[in-house]
Amino acid sequence: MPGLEDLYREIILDHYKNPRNRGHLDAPAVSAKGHNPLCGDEIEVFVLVEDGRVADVRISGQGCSISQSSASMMSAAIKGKTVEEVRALVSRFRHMMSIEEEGPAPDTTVALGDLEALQGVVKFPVRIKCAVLAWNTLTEALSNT
Amino acid sequence: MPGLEDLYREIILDHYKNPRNRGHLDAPAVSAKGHNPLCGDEIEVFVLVEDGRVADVRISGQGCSISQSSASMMSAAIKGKTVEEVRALVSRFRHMMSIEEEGPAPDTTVALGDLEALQGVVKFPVRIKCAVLAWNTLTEALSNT
Amino acid sequence: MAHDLSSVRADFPVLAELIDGKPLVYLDSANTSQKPHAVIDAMSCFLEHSYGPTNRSAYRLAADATDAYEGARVKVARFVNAAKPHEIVFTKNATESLNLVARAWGSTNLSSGDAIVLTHMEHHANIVPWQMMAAERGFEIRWVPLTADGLLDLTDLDRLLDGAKALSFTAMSNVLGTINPVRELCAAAHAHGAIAVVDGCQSVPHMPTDVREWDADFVAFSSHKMVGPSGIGLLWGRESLLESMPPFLGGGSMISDVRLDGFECAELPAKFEAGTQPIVEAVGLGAAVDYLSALGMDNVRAHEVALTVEALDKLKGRFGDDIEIHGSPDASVRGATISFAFRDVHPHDVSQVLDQHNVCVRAGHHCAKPLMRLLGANATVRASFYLYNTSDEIDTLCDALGETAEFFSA
Amino acid sequence: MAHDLSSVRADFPVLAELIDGKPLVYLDSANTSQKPHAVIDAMSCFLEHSYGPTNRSAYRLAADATDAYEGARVKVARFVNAAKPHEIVFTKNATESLNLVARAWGSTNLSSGDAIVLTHMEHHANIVPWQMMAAERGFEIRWVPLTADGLLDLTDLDRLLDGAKALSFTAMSNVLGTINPVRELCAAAHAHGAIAVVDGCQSVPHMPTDVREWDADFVAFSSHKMVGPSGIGLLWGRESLLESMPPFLGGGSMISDVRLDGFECAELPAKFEAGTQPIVEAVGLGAAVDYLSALGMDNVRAHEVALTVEALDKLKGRFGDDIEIHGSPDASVRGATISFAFRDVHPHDVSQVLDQHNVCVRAGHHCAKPLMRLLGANATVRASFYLYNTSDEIDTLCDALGETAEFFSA
Ligand SMILES: Cc1ncc(COP(=O)(O)O)c(C=O)c1O
Ligand SMILES: Cc1ncc(COP(=O)(O)O)c(C=O)c1O
Repeated sequence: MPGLEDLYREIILDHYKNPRNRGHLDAPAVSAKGHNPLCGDEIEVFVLVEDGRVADVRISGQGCSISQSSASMMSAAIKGKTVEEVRALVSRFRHMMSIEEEGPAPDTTVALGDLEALQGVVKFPVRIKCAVLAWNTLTEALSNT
Repeated sequence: MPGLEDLYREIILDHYKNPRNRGHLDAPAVSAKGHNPLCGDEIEVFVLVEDGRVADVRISGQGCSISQSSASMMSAAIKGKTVEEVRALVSRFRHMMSIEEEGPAPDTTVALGDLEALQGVVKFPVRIKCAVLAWNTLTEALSNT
Repeated sequence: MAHDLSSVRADFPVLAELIDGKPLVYLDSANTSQKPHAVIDAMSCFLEHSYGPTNRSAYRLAADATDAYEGARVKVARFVNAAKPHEIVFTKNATESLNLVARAWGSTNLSSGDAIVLTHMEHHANIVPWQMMAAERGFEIRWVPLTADGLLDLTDLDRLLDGAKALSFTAMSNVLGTINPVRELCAAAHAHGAIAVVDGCQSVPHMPTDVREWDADFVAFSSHKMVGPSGIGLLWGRESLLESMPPFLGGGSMISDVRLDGFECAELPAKFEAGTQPIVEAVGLGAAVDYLSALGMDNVRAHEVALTVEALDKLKGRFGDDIEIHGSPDASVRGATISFAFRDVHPHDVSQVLDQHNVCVRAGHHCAKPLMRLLGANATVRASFYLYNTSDEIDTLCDALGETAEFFSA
Repeated sequence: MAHDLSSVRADFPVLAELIDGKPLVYLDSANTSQKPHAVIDAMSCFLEHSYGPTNRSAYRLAADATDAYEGARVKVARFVNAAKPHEIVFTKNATESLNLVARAWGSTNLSSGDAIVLTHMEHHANIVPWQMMAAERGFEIRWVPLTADGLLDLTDLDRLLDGAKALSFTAMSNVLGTINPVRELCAAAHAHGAIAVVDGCQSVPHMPTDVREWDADFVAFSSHKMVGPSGIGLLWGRESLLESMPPFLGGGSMISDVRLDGFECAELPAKFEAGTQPIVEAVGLGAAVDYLSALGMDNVRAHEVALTVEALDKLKGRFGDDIEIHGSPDASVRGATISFAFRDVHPHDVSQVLDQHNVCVRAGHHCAKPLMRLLGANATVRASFYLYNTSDEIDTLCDALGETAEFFSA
């Protein structure tokens, strides 16, 4: 079995303890709620899209280190990106998490940056759902724009 | 395994082929319907009680050799008996069929006569339900008096 | 015969049982089938080494149990060619599957003034749930009649379907063996704006199934009739319908939230799987599906067609007018389930004599009383063959019937 | 400890499993229990030698299978001291049992203007079925609150029961471990003319049960939590109530007659057992009941009380304020199910580190969201002990928690 260090990389624990972009946004920001039925984690993602770009993003809710740090890193990664870039990143991230995706293989030139740290999660299949919770919720929020 | 002859005694086959007291009775006779969910057998027992005695009895319905012959023999056995005697016979018969009965042991002086032929059924537990169908139905009919 | 029968038989331990020194001749598979080693071993191995909760806890034992359970769903989905695994709902038996459809779909789609269509050859499981709903909601039940040969009489189908909301019918009769034209019936239902509910209990174990080719809306079937364990049933449903329906049983796992003032449903398939599931049974069912797939359902069907032709021939050839076989004489429109009346010997007595020869047949109404009334019988004898039955067993059946005739004419 | 633990442990094959060379420490029995050889072997032996249909066919194989199935009913009836075997209904799980009561009893007894009473510590299985019925029929659901110690706060019980038709409550909380005063609650319900429905899922496996001493009306419980197989649940019901109720699922075996225009129900217990039953599972459950009876439920309870005292002591002693244990500290009013918060480490992360040590605990809402809201938590860690757990395993749990603390403070 892989060790705990494979899962809990330092940067993950840092984002867990110091989550970025906590809070919420009012309209015209869009939002969506997500939850993990296995462990009861709940998350809400708020996105303000202006001129096709993510002008602001906020995360609220509770969850384990993996779901919280994934959400925090996600929020840092998408701020300022165009919606199209965000979608490419979501696809790349889900691919890294080995969630089956229909359609073409993701663009591997999309930089994951800090998010690479979450790669270890794949060795702990139960936690994959934690890692992708924020991302699925983001996708749902964006579908509301 | 016991042989077929243990089950199908000659007298049983005789009653099956030449059932006694077939038919039905109108009020003031009482009646009840019984059925065996396992094989779909259906029976209806009509009893005319006059001055505390079974003045007449009729059987209708369809069933296998065991249920039909048991009904036929029963009809022959109870005609003319007092209701009290009939109840004693029912109890004695059920006891022979090793159906658990609450209350005191049956009066073994009650004569079974031809009905003894049905004793072999006990070795074929599935058929016990066939043998007692008419008797349970009779009991129900009598409870309607 | 299309498959290696002696190796198939060796897979089923109970077929090697001797009773009073004679082999068991199991001809009651339409009732419930026997199980191969592969299924029995998968279950005990799982219980000994890997048992754990599914979809609730996160440790490895639980995660692996969940994978085994969900893996069985994927196998079943492939077996019937479902578009998505979550269109497969695990129930306790096909009866629950049909109750689920009647209640959950029915409660939002059927009310007074509506009608549904059933057939005269349905099993009680595809009658009573609808009658219970009809008593509550006051819709009409119409019945497709039968031809003298025991086929559906479709002459008036259009009239029957006119204004109906659902057509629910068996793909194969458990009494007559009749194989119904499922695709045509689904198309007819849809042409009238009705949904098509298929009772696949008798067909799925015996021939290839393609729910998409059928273009059905729901298909119910049971594990225990397809060499799988008891305690688990199946419902395949069209995703959009399953999603639009209210839940059936309420409790753990089928919710995404519960508050004092109400609850929200979980996603498919959890929405319809309340409480702790038949975990070990799903594992056994997965092994059963693997077993059937390895044999090939085309081969299973071919084997059974051959047995049917032979059995019909031998029974008629030997007993002539002494035997009345219900249903069609044409093996291409029937399965290997043969119901008959034998002289004037009551079915229960026939089965008694047959049991003396270890020949296991069912005598009774086969949970199809409306059909029995149509046949004018309280009961029939039913011999039903499956992938493990042989020509020799047909002979044993015939010999035992011969003795029955002798015994009761003596 | 009141029983020979090493021989008990040897009965459970999975407890001998090594993962990464270390033994499994199974502390999730409140979720689902492991199974002894006796149960596993009873099932595979039955499947290999004796499998057949129940209550349908008449040949010996079928008659013997029926005896095995009905024999299990008699065993369960004795185990909970039911007056008659036919007061035991086999279902698929306790969730179905509770849905059966809510729907079949509720549909003739609950309508707009009525009220029922539940408690804040119920499992979703004892909430959602009532909410579904309430949404349909418009009756009120009232809630018994909890004390700070996680006991039922009965101060206002009389007011809550005033005019209520049913009080439905758990005999033991699956989160807090709290053992409720079942007999007193049944008496209170009856004093107000309400029926008493007991969710026995967590109590029946862990202590002696006497439904008549309780004077309950219904008791639901599950085989898989009491060393029996998955795929079968139980409902005990008072005969007169079961008889007065309409059926729940419709189909084969639950009828005495079916006509085109309606059906008649069969007698108890068949009336509530539609379709092919969990046959093999009943056989396994019978073996489970034999196993528990041989151990003695008093001994099981004594063993668990000892483990609870020790676990509470050790956890508190070692972790002090770093651990917040929910529920009562008094082992005489609680079972061996211990839910807790550990520092500010999320339960899912705690369970992850524990899993690294093969310690299996559940992290989550335990299907009791209303209670979780009351506790102010999204999730807790829950370690639940059973008849096969040991002192050593308490130590392993503590050590693994120690490492969790270290890891997350680093
Ligand atoms: C208190 C309680 N009630 C009901 C249930 C539901 O039991 P099952 O999942 O076996 O249906 C459970 C267990 O999950 C429980 O702990
Ligand atoms: C045609 C048909 N439908 C439904 C059923 C019910 O299946 P189960 O008893 O597995 O619920 C059966 C078998 O009993 C059947 O033959």
